[in-house]
Amino acid sequence: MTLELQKPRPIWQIMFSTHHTDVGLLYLISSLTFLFLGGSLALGIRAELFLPGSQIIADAMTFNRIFTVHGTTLIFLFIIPFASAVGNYYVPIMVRYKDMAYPKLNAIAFWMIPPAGVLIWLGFADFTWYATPPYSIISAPGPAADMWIFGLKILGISSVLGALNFVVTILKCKHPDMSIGQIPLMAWSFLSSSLIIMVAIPTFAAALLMLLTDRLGVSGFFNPAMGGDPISYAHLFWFTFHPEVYVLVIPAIGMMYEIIPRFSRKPIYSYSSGVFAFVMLSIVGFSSWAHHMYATGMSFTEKTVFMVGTLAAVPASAMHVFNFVATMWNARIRFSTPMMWAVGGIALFFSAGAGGVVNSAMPLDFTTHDTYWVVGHFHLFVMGTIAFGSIGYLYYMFPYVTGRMYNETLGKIHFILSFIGTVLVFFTQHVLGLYGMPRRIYDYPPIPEWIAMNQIASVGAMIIGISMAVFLANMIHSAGKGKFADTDDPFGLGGKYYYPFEAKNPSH
Amino acid sequence: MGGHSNWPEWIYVAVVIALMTWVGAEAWEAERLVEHVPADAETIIVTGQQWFWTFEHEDGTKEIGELHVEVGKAYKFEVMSKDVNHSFNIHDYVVLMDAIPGRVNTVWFAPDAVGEHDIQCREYCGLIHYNMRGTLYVEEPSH
Amino acid sequence: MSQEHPTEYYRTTNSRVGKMLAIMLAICIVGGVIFFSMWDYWISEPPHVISVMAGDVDHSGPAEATGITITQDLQFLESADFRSLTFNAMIDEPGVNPTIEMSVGDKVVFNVVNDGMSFHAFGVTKDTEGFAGIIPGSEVAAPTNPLKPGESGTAEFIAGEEGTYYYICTVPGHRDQGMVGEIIVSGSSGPAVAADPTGVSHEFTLDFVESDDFRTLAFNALPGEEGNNPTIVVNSGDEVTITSVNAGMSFHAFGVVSNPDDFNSVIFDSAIAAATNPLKPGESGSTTFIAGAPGTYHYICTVPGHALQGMIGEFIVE
Amino acid sequence: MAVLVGLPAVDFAFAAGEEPGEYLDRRVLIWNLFYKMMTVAFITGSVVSGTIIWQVWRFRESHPKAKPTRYEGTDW
Repeated sequence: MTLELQKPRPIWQIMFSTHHTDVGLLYLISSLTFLFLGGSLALGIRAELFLPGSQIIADAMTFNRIFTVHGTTLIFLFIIPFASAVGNYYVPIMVRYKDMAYPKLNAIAFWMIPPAGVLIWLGFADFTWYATPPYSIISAPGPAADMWIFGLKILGISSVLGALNFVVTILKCKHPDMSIGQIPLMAWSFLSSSLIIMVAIPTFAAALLMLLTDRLGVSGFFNPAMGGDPISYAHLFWFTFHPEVYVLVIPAIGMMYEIIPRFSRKPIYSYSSGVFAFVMLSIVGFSSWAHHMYATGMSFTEKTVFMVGTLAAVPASAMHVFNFVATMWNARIRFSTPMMWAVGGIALFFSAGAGGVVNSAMPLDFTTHDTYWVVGHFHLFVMGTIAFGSIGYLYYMFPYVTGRMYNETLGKIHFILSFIGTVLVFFTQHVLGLYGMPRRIYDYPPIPEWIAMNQIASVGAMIIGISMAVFLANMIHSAGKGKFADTDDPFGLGGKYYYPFEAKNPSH
Repeated sequence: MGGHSNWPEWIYVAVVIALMTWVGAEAWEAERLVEHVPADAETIIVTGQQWFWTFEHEDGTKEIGELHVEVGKAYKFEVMSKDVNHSFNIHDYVVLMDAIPGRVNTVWFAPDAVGEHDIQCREYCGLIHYNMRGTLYVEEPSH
Repeated sequence: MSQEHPTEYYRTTNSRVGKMLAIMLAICIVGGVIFFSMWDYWISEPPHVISVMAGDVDHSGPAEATGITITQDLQFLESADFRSLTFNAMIDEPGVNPTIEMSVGDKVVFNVVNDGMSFHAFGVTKDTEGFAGIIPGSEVAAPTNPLKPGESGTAEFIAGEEGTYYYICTVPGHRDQGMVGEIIVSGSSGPAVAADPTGVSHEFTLDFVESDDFRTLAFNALPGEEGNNPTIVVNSGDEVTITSVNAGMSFHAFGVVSNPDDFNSVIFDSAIAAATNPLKPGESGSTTFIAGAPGTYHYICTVPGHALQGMIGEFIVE
Repeated sequence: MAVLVGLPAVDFAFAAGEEPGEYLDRRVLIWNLFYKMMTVAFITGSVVSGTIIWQVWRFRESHPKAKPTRYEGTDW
């Protein structure tokens, strides 16, 4: 029951195939490549901040370009494509259809990513990953900035196409015997996140066009010197990218929903509440965008409204945590690598969420806005929850994809190192933020506390780096030389898998 | 699914919602107090530009990179920017307000002890953002 | 649910993994080569909008001082019903919105008083309507932060080219309510004109220097040190050669200006580089020009804000 | 919706605010709020992560009292 359903064949046949597993494989490879590229940039940043003064990065300009591309790469070129990879592999199988609804569209959506990645990486723009005007308009040097804008434009189109494909596949192509209430929760997660993408991304696409024309000087939407308002960009941007945060996290949760019941040898505690929470998140996610802009002189009323909107998203996320805990209750858990990642992911998800709740209180914005607290907070989400869930799921699907088993010991080492590293880096960064260290600074005054905590964080980052090296070695070696996996039940869990992989939809 | 009833989950959700309400109420009250600018606050016009701060007092005196204030008075900052977004921040006094070109944002504080504090820019503003720093000198009342 | 599985499994092989890795590696290497070989190119162009905006602000063109100074007092007045707003006198009274006659290069000093009951702000513009395009240096207060009743201020305006300018209340709407007056600029008839080239030539070196914290900028030496922002004195008609080295970390550009508040008012085409295309750190440039009409000018760093930070010195033509 | 309608009203009601004779210290106010919230956050955090850790210890496969779940072997 391997997921690569066709015979071994030349690599170009995989590249130009439109079969969902092949496209999924391409997504997987490209997103992992960008994971390592972006991660190495992160190591560079941490090494630079290890001590005040210039360490390994020549000048501030280089540093600014590096953290910009680091953020852009890991969010747009690692997380989102990874979700699409898993979706491509599993969604058609889960809804028991022979392929994605629009295979060619699917391939197109993937093939938009490499050019976009090339644009972003060649350009190496120097405005932050949210290109705030007027900086991005009047002082960001081109052509890097314009290439970045084009790159993101392409990525936006690609993810909208992908989302469309998922929605149609899940809603229209599921097996007639299955009601929408029977598809696995992971399919639900892809459905809701795809819906978010289809609603949110177009706003950002429009904002990007305006940004470009502003840079060219033919319009002045966001350019104060030409009668525009920079804050309106912030609104457009965050209207897209706050929901986008949920787009990132929802598939990761869905993956945990696959892993945890499987390794607990129990069905999920409450399917309905899981579905409810997903839908809830995707709706409430749109009511909280402006909490990124408390400090830009919003009125008290606006702030209050958006704080309420932000807090409203918490119960939904909390229901997921409850679901996981309740599922593991009275279970017989086998702690293979995927399960370890999933459980670690839950713990970090909760702590990140707690930090977020504290941060959503309006007055605390005075202390934490744009400090390392924020950095620590969202990295705890992105690394601690999303990356953990994704990597766990990668281990989980490894035997099905390659037909071989990864090295369990190395996998566990990978998890333990990453967990320690993550806690070291991001919890320290929370405290660092409380000491008032701003984001995106290339150099900082030699304040003892700052130095100490930056060093802890840098060490943690190095630990994560090592673990990732282990991960890479493990993947490469096991993919080629790993011992053959029993592809019916690679983890020896005994239970049967509740969706038949080769199900064909008789109506097609 | 699973035919069993969900009452533990509903209790749990209720608790979460109660917590969130509490957080919201606390925050709302605090924000209301913080945002209330005292009537007799002195105005200081803060102008951010790449990559330094300019302060203009009510009596018209201008300072670059340094700000001298007196203990026991309330000061109202009118923060504005000449080029790109900055964020005016005195972390020791929990003062933070973005400097947005074309806008005037206000924030206030009342220093209560003599001392020196860092003023920094918290919003990414380009090449020398990391060094867009100033110093706040809190002094004894002159009169 | 039915569970039929295929009988034979296809497993990833060494060679396939190897090929895949080789391809990824090749892509990364090729990309990396292109990337690093063109590292500086990618950030070589300032956004196009800069030049658009720079052109936008440049209303009072370069002007060589004629030494003539006109002083004009103006009061903001409001009619009892606040319908008509005027300068100096009620509408249809004598002396309302006085018209100022001047010639290119003359300097007008406005002493503005808000004698009204609402807020006002002052500025000179070339636009025939609206409150935009205010010429730098000519404004008193601003719509965002206007003159309150009883407050006053002064501003200067040096006419660049011939034509009609307008002094207005820059508070939106007030111009339309009558707070607007004309400034008619005729061709330069001032007593002082550029002397014939004297053949004498001077050489000056003005290097851009920055303090370590980038807060103070200066020419040649930081404030307090020897030779900081030297005053340059030349005779009208002399040939002046100025060489500048950017010894700092940020971007700079040089120019002799008639109005130190307006980095666009560069005269004698004395510019080295420009705010839109400045000298990068370490670069240097030089310019040679004929000193024009006598007067006191300033040489500044034409990058916005730098003059304010101390990159400004006197350039006197006798 | 109630929020959108209600808040401006309440906001208006409070807009005057009580005049602080001497200025309130925003540091005290904000940090107090922060510590209050962190206390609650840490309490709930310890409860939840405590539960997870305990589960991980108790329900692991190798635990002496571990027993098969009633779903094992079935098709769920």
